[in-house]
Amino acid sequence: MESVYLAIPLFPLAGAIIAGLFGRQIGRVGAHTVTIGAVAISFVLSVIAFWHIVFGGGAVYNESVYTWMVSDGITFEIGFLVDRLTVLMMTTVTSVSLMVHIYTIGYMHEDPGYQRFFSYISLFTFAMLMLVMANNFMQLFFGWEAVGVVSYLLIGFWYTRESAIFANLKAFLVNRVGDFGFLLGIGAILAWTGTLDYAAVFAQAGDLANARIELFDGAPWSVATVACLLLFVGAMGKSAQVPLHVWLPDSMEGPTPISALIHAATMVTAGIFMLARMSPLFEMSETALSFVLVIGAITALAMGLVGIVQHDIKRVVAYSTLSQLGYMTVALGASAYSAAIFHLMTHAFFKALLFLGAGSVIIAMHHEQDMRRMGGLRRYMPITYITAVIGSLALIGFPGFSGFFSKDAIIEGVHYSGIPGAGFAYWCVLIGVFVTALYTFRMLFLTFHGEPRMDEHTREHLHETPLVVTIPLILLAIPSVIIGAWTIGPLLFGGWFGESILVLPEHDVMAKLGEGFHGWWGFIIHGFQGPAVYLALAGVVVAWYVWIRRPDLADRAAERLRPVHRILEKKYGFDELYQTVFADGGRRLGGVLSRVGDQRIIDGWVVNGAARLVGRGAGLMRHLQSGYLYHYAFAMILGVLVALSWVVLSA
Amino acid sequence: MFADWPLLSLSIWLPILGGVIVLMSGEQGARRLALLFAIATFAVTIPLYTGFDTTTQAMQFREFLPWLPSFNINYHLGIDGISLPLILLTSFITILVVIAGWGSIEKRVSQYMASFLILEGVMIGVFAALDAVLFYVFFEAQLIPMFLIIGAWGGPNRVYATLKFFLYTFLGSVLMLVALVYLYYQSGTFDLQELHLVRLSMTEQIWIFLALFLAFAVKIPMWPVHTWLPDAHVEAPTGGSVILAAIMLKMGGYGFLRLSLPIAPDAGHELAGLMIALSLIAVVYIGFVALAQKDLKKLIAYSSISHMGFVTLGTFIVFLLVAESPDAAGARLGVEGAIVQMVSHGLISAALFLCVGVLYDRMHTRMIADYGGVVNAMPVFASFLVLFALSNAGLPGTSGFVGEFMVILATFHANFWLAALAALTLILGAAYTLWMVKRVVFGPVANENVGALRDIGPREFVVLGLLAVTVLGLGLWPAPLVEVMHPAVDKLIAQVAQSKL
Amino acid sequence: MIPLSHYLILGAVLFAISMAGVFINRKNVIILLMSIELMLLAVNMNFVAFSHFLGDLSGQIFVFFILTVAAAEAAIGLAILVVLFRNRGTINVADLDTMKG
Amino acid sequence: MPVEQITFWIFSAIMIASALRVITARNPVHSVLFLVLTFFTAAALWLLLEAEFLGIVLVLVYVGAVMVLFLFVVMMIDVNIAPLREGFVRFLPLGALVGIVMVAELVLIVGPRYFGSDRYEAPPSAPADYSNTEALGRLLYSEYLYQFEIAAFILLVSIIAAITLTMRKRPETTKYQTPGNQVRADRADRLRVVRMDSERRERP
Repeated sequence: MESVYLAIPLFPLAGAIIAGLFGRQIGRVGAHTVTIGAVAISFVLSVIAFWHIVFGGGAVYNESVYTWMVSDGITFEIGFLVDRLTVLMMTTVTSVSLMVHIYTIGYMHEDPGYQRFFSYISLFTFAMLMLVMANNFMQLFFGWEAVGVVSYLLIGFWYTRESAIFANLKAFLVNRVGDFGFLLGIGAILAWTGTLDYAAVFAQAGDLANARIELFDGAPWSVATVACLLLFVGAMGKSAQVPLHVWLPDSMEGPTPISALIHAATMVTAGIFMLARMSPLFEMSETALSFVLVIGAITALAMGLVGIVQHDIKRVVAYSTLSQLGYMTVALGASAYSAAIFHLMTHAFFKALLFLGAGSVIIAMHHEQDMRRMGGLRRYMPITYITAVIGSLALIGFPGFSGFFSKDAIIEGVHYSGIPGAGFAYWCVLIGVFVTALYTFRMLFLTFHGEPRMDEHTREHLHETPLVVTIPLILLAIPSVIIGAWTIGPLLFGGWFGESILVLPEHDVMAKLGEGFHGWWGFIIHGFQGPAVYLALAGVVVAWYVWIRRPDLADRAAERLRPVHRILEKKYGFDELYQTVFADGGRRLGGVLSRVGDQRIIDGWVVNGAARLVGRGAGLMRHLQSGYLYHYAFAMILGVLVALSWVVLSA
Repeated sequence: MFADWPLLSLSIWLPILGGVIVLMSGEQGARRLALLFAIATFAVTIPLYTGFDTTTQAMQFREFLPWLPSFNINYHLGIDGISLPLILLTSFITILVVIAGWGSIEKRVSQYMASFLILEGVMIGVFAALDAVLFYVFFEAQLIPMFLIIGAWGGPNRVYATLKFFLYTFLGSVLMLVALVYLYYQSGTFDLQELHLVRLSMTEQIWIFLALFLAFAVKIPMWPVHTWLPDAHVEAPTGGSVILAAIMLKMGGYGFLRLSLPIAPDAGHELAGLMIALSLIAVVYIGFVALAQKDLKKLIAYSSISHMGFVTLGTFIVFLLVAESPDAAGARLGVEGAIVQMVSHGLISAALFLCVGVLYDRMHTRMIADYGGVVNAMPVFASFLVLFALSNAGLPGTSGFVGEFMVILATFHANFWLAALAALTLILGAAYTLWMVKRVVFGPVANENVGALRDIGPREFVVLGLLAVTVLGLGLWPAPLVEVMHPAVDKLIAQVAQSKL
Repeated sequence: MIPLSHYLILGAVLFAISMAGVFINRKNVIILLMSIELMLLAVNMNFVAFSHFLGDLSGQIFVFFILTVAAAEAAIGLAILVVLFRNRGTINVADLDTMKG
Repeated sequence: MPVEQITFWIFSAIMIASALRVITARNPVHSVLFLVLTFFTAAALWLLLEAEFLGIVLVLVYVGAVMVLFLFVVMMIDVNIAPLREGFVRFLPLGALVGIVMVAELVLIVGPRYFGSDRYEAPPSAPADYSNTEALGRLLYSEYLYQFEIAAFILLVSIIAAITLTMRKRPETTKYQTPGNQVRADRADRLRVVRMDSERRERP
């Protein structure tokens, strides 16, 4: 199997290199053939690996590929850890990636950067696979940054757009803030365990929990807590949790396939995956789990609320992604790792579906993204409409659809959790369900229902998008419906993840949940006994009433709730705050340091000051250099006399 | 087969001889001849790596000839794992500089090429010298060609820059001479390895340490003696900037490792706090300053200072680590990280300066504001620039990451807050580099000059391509570089841990 | 017998006189040159005295060389003087200030 | 008082007195003459120290050549003495003071305390057949040969330098020989072979 595992990331890499370096030679068809072929092979191999591990009873694979370097007795390796968690991620990543590759043929077919685009997304697939397959922290960080860079390149794909290159810089820098924490977390782990290998680190997790570090005088903290919090900062960056979420909405400046692939289905879930992977560490620190839980809950609710007031169709989906990532984070905080991964997987499918659906709409509307100029599209684009409805139902957690199972599991899990902050988080996620339904159906109604609001020219040319676009939609719609019901039993309650995720008994909410679990049908029935389903339905009804039945009501409500609306429209002011404090502040601080520190003090006073001092001294000395020989002779004689006197007197 | 050749002498004197020949041969064919000699020198340095024995702590490829026997000064050469990578870097970069100067230098080509060849020999001499006087001579001698390069082929304000450069570095190195002479009177030898064993009192060590420190801190350069570097870079021709950033700065770091640490370890312990503080100021303060630069070369120069802060941090964090635990966990990581950082910064800063050179050749301006949307006209060049910018920001998979990663990990062993400050470079480095990329490379075409740019030619492609391959190669597999250092670094750590009082 | 110190004191006195000569005849180059000759003589005196008392002929060899150099110096000094006088019509040191900044 | 001592005292007295006159004489010609006198006494003192060769050389070569050169130059240059004496009186006290201090300090060092006869025994007189000249010669032509050569070279250089310094270009009308050209001349410059018919041809 080793060569199979090796081949899975290398095929997309090879595809990326060929399409990137020889794009001009092989042409458009060549580029997409090569990359799609590579990703398809990679997908097939992932499925084989999945089969091998899950059904074939294959052993967990944990080997190094090559030694990156050895220093100070620490071996830094590039290696693969393939267990159930990994194969699940691999399959998700490669399948979504394959869909996006195919979809791209249609979406980008007019773009001059066609080959470049294929190269980038293949490269991304490689980086993401390296991330999920890592068996050590260094490689994880490698993949972590690599996906960040590809994301940077892809957000700025249309590099002549000012907004795109602003967004990609912002995304990279905000991610770097997260990586800052992540790297320090790795440092903490290395400093206390002396290794970066997952297995070796996890074996010492108990020692980490007992070890103490004094960050502030007189306040010893558990090393496990510190390390976990630092690692979580990294996850906050990549998975866009408050307050490091600001980059994700802006990243929608990139082409839509990217929004689907990277900013919904795969890269942003890297943080979730990482936390699940680190479960043996996080379990050691209730403080860290609490923190994760609270941050996740805030993100889930607050970002959902912002989604209600957005007009750009992609931004609505983006805020929805933020909110859903919050749900996953909440699950992690509640130690429901399997539920988080489950939601990650279902979300990957239905959110990719929604993004690609939005992309399909955008293609049809000739790259118009504002929902205020859409409406009534269902007549023109039936396939897109139906798939979008499926995606929406999955997103809001309509019973039976995949999102229902995962989201309900999370809500129930939080309900059972006893760690500090769980109560707050429970209310947040419950209200979040209502909010989700509200913004999702607002989007659906504004786009596909009601009166067409676009101009004549656009409407005449409206038609369903080509097959390369719709086929991925259909292919993604299928799992969006069924995958939840199909996999909930084994994934959540079957102990499916086995060794790869560790949950301490006192945190094990899934086990409590599992006591009442009797198959997926029973779970649906059980769902009707809780408030979540009704909240979701309420959200749909309200959305229908406000945006279909009484369209004037939306504006009235906005008017009435002016301050709230403004806060939401301003996205709580994070962007402005960061822009003023960090971006402008940093630049201004740099300017001051450069002008005052370097130019005035160091160069002005010290360097040139020294030169001036020498100059002035020389000016004084100059008078001694009269040019008269006898003055010099006199000086010489005096010198001799002084030297002589010194000899005589000291003798 | 090369084992008994005097490889070190060859790699020092071959380029110097080549320089003289190029100088005499006149303008015709100077470029070809210079390239020939640069490649020959590189070829001579390769057996140093292939024949290097990684199992011994002793100096290798030693050559010993009496020079001034009455003062016990010898022509003593030898290398270990600390100097080997820097020698290879020197001979490699020189080739690129010669190729890069191929088209852009039009006046006094033979003198230009000769300066670089002679400079190469002298710089290799610095890294290979095992005698303090020989070291000093080479250390000073490299100022002359550099002085000429900036002074003769530099920009409009070159006189100010050269003077500042010369005086700054000279001030430092004169103090180093004083320290070396004092050591000679204490020990009767100038042999570096014997000087490592000299017992010194704390006061002596502190003075010697400070004298050496000033010499190397100016060279590296550390805050607050860094202001010569941006000026020198701005005025220097592209090749001068490349050599300055890629190799000359490394002499400071090399000097710390070769002289300061082993000779005055106790003073190092005493002053480690100050040194680390200065290093972190370099990383953070200079990071902010770089953010405010409007001139491409200044920006890269400040970025160099910030990156070299990691070299000094990795070097001096050793003292904290050695004091903390008996096995000095992390100390090797710090020193090796510092060396890797030196090599990697040599490649990356060279690449960035070459990129600026490519732009300057076409537009004759270094102001960021004059550019914008370069990618539209020069896609191939833009890919290179983005790659090098990302590696400058410490992207994993490129060499820029390795050194920073190692140093930050080592620093964490010592103290969390120090590591946190150092890790700020992740954010600051990305901010100033990628903001520059955004303003220069991306965006719509800013003006018709940018629109009329032509993409890089085959020669520039070869230069940048070679650098890109090396940067990626070291990032993906640094083991070949790191493994030669182990014995030397082990020995260094032992020397640092051993008190000389 | 005359002790060594007598000769040395004699040399010292001679040296001091010549130095005072440089001092008080600060404007006359010829006297300056003569004072220098005197100074050298004082030095030679010491050499010869030491050579005698230490029984080492090297001292006298040195005197021999000093005489050679002094002769050369005198020749060139006087040549310069002549040229100077020819060109500027003076040998007043105070007038020789072309190099003054 | 033995003869030696008397000789020493007398000659040193003369020497000091004449040295003083060298620097104080109003007329440079007098100065030179007093300098000559100083050298003579010095030579005498050297004879007393059994440095016969040097004593004689001093008189023959130094006084005979160098001092005469001085005299020659002084007499050749017709200088106005008055401005050169300017400040003489003003600087006399200072000069005297410096001189006296210096003498005092030097005496402290080289005086009898360190170099008295109790410390440095006078060597026994040389035997009658001892030749200072020969001994010096042996040393000079063996051990100090290189230095001797160098000294000779220095003299040569100084000769050339003195000549080049003082040589003057005459007006255009003066004719010079250029030895270089003379030596470099070859046959072609001097002799032109003209081929011509030996016989006149018959007119047609």
